[in-house]
Amino acid sequence: MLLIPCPWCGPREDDEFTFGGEADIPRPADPDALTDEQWADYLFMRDNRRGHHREQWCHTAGCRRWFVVERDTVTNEILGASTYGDSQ
Amino acid sequence: MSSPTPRRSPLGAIESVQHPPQEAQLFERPFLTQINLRLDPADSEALAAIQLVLGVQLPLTPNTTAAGQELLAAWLGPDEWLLLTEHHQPDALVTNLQAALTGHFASVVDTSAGQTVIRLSGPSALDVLARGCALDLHPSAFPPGACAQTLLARAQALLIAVDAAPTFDIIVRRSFAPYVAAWLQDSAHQFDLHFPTSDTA
Amino acid sequence: MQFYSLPSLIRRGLRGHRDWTPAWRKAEPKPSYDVVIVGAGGHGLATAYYLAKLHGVTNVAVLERGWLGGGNIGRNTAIVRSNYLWDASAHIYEFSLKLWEGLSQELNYNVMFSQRGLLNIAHSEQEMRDLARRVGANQLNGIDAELLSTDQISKLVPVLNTSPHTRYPVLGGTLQRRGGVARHDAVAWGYARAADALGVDIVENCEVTGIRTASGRVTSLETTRGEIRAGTVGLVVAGNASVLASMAGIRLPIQSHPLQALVTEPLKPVFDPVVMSSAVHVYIHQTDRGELVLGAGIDAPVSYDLNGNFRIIEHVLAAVCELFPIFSRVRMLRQWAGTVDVCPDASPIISGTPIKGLFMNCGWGTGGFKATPGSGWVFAHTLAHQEPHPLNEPFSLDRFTTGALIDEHGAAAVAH
Amino acid sequence: MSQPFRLDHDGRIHRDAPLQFTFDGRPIDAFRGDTVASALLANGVALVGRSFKYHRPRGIVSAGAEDPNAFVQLGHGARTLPNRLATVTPATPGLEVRHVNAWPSLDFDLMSAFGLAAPFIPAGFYYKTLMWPRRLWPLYEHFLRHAAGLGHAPDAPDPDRYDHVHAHCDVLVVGAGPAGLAAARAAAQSGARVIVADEQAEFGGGLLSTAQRVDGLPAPQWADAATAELSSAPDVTVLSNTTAFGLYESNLVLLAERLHSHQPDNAGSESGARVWRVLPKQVVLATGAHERPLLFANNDRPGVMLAGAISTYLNRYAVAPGSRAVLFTNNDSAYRTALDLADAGVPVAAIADVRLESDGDLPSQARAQGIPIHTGAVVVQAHGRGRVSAAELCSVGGAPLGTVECDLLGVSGGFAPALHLHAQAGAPMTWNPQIAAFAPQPSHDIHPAGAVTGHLDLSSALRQGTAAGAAAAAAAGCSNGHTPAAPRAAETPSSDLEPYWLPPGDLARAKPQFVDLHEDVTLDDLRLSLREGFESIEHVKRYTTLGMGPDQGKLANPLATGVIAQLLGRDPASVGTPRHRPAYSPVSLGAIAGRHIGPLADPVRVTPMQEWHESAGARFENVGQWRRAWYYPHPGESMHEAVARECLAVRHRVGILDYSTLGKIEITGPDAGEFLDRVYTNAWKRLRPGRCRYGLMLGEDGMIFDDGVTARLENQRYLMFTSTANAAPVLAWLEQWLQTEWTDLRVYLTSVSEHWSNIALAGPRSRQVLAAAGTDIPLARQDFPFMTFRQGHVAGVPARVFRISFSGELSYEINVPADRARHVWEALFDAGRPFGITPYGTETMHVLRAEKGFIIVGQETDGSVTPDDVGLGRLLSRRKDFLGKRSLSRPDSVRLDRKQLVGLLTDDPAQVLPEGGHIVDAPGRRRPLPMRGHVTSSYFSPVLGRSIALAMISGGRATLGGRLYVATLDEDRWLPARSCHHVFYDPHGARQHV
Repeated sequence: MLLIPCPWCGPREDDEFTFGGEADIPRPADPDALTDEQWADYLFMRDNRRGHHREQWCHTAGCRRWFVVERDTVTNEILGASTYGDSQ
Repeated sequence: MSSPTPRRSPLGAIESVQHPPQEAQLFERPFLTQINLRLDPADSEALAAIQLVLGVQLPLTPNTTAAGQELLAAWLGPDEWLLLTEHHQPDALVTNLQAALTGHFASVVDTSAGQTVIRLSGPSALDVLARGCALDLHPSAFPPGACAQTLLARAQALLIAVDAAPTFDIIVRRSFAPYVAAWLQDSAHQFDLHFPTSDTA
Repeated sequence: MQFYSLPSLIRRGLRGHRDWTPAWRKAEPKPSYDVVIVGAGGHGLATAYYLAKLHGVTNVAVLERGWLGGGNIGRNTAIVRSNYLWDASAHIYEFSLKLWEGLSQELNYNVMFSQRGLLNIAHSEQEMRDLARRVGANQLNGIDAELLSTDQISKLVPVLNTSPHTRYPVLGGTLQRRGGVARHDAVAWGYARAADALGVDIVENCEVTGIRTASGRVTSLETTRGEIRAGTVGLVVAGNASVLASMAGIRLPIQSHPLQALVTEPLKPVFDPVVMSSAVHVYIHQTDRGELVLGAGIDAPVSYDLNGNFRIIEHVLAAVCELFPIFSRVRMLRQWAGTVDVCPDASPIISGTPIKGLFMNCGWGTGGFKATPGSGWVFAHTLAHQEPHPLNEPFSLDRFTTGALIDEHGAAAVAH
Repeated sequence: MSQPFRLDHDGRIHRDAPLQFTFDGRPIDAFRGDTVASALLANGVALVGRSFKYHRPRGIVSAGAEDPNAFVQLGHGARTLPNRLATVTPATPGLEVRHVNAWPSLDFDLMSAFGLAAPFIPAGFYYKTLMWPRRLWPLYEHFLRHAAGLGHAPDAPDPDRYDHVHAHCDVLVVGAGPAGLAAARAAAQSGARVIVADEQAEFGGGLLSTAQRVDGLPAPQWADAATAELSSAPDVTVLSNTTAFGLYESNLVLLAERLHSHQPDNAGSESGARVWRVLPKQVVLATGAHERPLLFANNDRPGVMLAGAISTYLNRYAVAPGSRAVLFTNNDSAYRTALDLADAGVPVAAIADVRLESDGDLPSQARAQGIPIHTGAVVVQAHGRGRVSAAELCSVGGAPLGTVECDLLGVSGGFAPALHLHAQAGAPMTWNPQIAAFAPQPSHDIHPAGAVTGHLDLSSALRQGTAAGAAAAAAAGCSNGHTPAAPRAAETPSSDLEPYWLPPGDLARAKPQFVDLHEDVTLDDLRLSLREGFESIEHVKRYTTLGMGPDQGKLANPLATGVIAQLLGRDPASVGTPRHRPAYSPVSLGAIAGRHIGPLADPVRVTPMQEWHESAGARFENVGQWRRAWYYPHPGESMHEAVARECLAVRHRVGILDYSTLGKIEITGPDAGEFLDRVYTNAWKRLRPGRCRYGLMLGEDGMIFDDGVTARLENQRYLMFTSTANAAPVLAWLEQWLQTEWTDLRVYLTSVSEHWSNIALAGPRSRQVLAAAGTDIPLARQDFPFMTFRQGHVAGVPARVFRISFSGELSYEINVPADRARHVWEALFDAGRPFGITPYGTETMHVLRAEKGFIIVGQETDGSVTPDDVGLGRLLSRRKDFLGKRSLSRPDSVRLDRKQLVGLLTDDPAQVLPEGGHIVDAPGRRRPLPMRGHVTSSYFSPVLGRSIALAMISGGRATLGGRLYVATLDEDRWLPARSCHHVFYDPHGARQHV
């Protein structure tokens, strides 16, 4: 069981949250300009890192905010959390 | 404005029919006005306008409530609040708020019929909730005035710590209310708490 | 290779079992091989075996970071079936099932493949439609499949609660009689022993730390036991596919998640078939030792952690107590997790890569164990011929570019 | 004579409360405070079970949860408890205890023939045989299965109730022995919120089994006083009978509390167990240590016990587990047992001590009492069959020292820390050569204390516990300046343990020496495993089944590490131990499931009209968590008849449908139109207020994700309808784009799904019914045209009325606040009576929409279907980007042979095609047979008087009118049909525009 540190509500049990996959995958500004390979890379390819991982979570059963968590995917240690406001 | 049509709560209460006594430790508080309010907390002008209408400053600290004479505002998110009152009709409150927010990026939505409030109080309230709520509701961690959206068993709920009895208001979506009520009844039964039987349904 | 049989067991038993030899050699890595397979799990060992047996390629090493069979082959719930929806999946899993049916004799190692039947149950009208669709497709693909009524299910598994008054009543189901379970560790050991006997080097405690390439071709592997050259490399590392691929600069459409399972204390036999319910994310069977083995849904977040989230266990056991009320007083003995590599379409990748000579067999999600023989067979073909066998052609990495996905989410009992 | 082995004084049993239970039908006298095991021993019952594989006779080994032998079945019927340990089961009046795994009886077990075959069925024998002939494997397996297993599952649903509680505290103390009690006191005195749990019925652990003193009091009395102090402290929760069975990340600790009714005879009560999910800030692990057994031939005979267990039975239960004892040890602790035995009047015939010298305090005392001590000596074999009758001694060099008669053989191979919880979470442990065992390393939030650290002395346990409790409280931020003082006990100087793993030389090799008693894993099995190359500890475990029994190898694994190390000539630290897995002790599935079963298994969501539907006789279907009215049969009507009646009523008159479950999202803000443009495939900005439009939402993979109508309520306010199943996923999806990607868009989303109920009125007379129910909305066609919405009142209730249609008929979807929806529903129904209004359910809704060729997401689509595939390519805007657009130009998305939505008409109009049925061009028995597609929806259409079906067929639109065959589950029966356009009824939509 992970305690996810919601930047607003504080640490809560993970069943209050929805996992949103890897962070930092911006949607291409002009998808039509991409090759099929480039589009596939955006759509499907993931770093899926062992270790330090930046990922999206939404506090679904709480404040409904999406935010970024940094976590070690081997130990599940939470290394930090930031709001989209912070990181931009 | 009173409605010609009696309203029905999800747990069987019918408006204008005599409710069970409210000194019970577990009962529904039906037909409260509940307004969902969205606005940018950085918009100080909008905040001020709201305060004028509500007589209460919107709480900006997460997971807290602000209580006024006639109305309680609960923090739901950094730009979202629930307004809870039994002193204003929904339509009128929505109209007043919308008027006050003209020109601002904001949203005022009536959700009164979509959710209901269940009140649980007394010395065993913590034990009852602990059976399905993962939050630390000990008064040192969740004092009166605190609120939290969380899971209660398998339903989402907004918990508000009302007083040190302790008393909690549990706000749940309408379609989940029968489940939550059944769950509360089940958890509370070992403390001999029951929903007051009502002949109104 | 010492031949295993009842007479040999008795003969050696009379001598105190002192003259058994190791099931496989503890090989030292040579500097160079024709083919190196990374990962001594079921799929990797099967690949090595079929390379040697069917393609005459015996200058082969299988490199293993830890102990042989310590990955998902040692952690799964041992279910074997082939009742997949889409043609491509149906064909490869059915091919695999046919190999299972003769595997103990093929390997001279009893993998205890037990075709006790596999029952999928449905709890909604839409699920019934989906199951009917799957049964129909299975039958036209030559795979045994039956649609069962609730009454038939009740007769087959009397301890299953088929009352109409449960929260999600059982509305019907499908049965694949040829499905079942096998002794998962024995599969790894059996393939290892048979591959070793054909000359394959199995190198344990040898972790790959780098993949070297030159002008678009793989040339060698860096390992904790030195550099090993090979013109052909097959990566078969469930739970680490992205990590190994990244050593060659390749990104994969894979996310890794914990998948949990548990066993109960042993009981005298209670029910025979494997029972799966995708709506409540449960699969359960009783082992030959008498334990109930239960599998759960995957943990949502990406993680390589091997403990798993206890909440999933709580959910799965609530569902089990609903389905099998008499198991409520039976106790959970042991709970564990493995790492599953999941593709967006819940189908595997058995494919070449942009780097010549480098091949991948990965992304099996929750479906890897049952595919072990077939996967090894087609991957051996792929490595030997440097091009896919028709059975694995649809499972190319390229499909994520073209969009020709093979969406088997409905077929896995696990919600991805 | 009753209880011949009961001592006549002391012990913590309640001699004033005698009771009787049965063991295999035989009455057993006991006292309150006894365990089943202590009572059996008091009555001289040595044989309690048969081993798992060889069915060898087995007795009680320990006095706790680590016992490998004492598995019994309790009670019968629905309340039976299989595989419970006699050593931890309290003796209660009338309890029914039976052996497991022997047939026909425990004393005469025919299955012990397996023991005779033992030389031929070593570890892993089944991998090497039972392969031929192949067809006989099911028979072999049947035999294996029936020989295996232990107890029997109950035969009826569990009548007990299992409770779950979430708990939080500053310090959780696991174990209430000396270290745990000291820790809990220290933490509580520092002002911390404390939970302290112990698996036994009484707090005190080892304090209850010792004659030592603490703070001047006899140890048990001190334990009682400390427990009382904790129980009365305000912020301390004291949990006895509570096993911590798992420690997970985030320091989640799971406790299983056995309630008084854990017994199978608790007919009067209802609670079985309570699982505590504790999230402590800090954890003190005072879990103690398990005494390690020793290897010698026939070391599994009843009467061979752990030395510490003998002391426990003597001191705590006032039971002498034998009448003449031999002790075999490699450390000082067995000498305490020798003294305890001597005190109780049980002669100790010999102590064999592996060490060449034993000069600690306790050995000196034993020597002073005249107990014969053989140093440098070992026991190499136990004699006797149903019970040990003698111990054969020899020197560590292998020289025979003779045979000593005894009926009790106490062994102590040292103590292995019970570090299971610590290790479960993957926390580090290190090999401690001093105790020849692995010991836990402390971490910032886990504090081991007492015997689990390898320090066995009482005084150090009390000191460590106090320090750990105070440190944990401080780390949790609780400090009131109070420095708790450690309770005092006499120090007992002891000499070091001498590791002893294998008997010297090849002694007694022919007889089995058991490493794992439960799994019947012998020393020879370990040798065989290593010989065959299974050297990794995990390989040994899997090949031999070492540690895989219900005792989880608590005794076997620490022994095996040393044995394997010695056999391989390696350092035990490098051999390691099998990974520790939860649960520490088994926990019943029902306890873990808690209350999420039966009526509380999952929320049942209902609409405000639920009671009306019930009273109208509706049948319901589950749609996710929703319970929806499926159809409303009249008495005697079949489903088919009821649906036909409902369909015709809508087509010819008027029907009323509860459509409240649809998702509804208010989308507000200046950029709402732009937002819709991005998430829907079609264009939205120009939609005028008051108008509605159908939209398709795709995933970024280009596949249909959801569909529905969205209305522009006001200039900057839209209302989006989603499908029932996708209400939550769509909202989450929209929020994700808004919050993470399009943060510049000024849009707020608010779910109003539950505030607004949706009542659909459909059919040619729906306008008249709406008018009759009373509305201030002008209803004339030109005032309120198709695909518009109006706000007003219906039956006196504020309403939003949408002229949209999922049936193809003139239709109004009337949204009213849910708290008045029942009233409006009834008003409409009453007003509709003269017009023949008919309530209809989801089945009729499906038939009506299929007649119109409308898709249902999840039925026609399955995540692999594009808009063009279902004939909705016209909704794909070319002028703007939208989510998923780029995927639609990938090679596979533009294949000409993609599956496309078509209609199917069977040759036989009465034949309704099977849904899910597959479609081929030419039937045959060849397998595999190429498939063109499958039937997605299939119904009998009452208005058309024939069957209709929708299907997804490869290249379907290009081959309309073609002959196709639909497979049935009978391989010789094929249903011929022709494909057609997928709109069967009113193809130009005239009826909905009236």
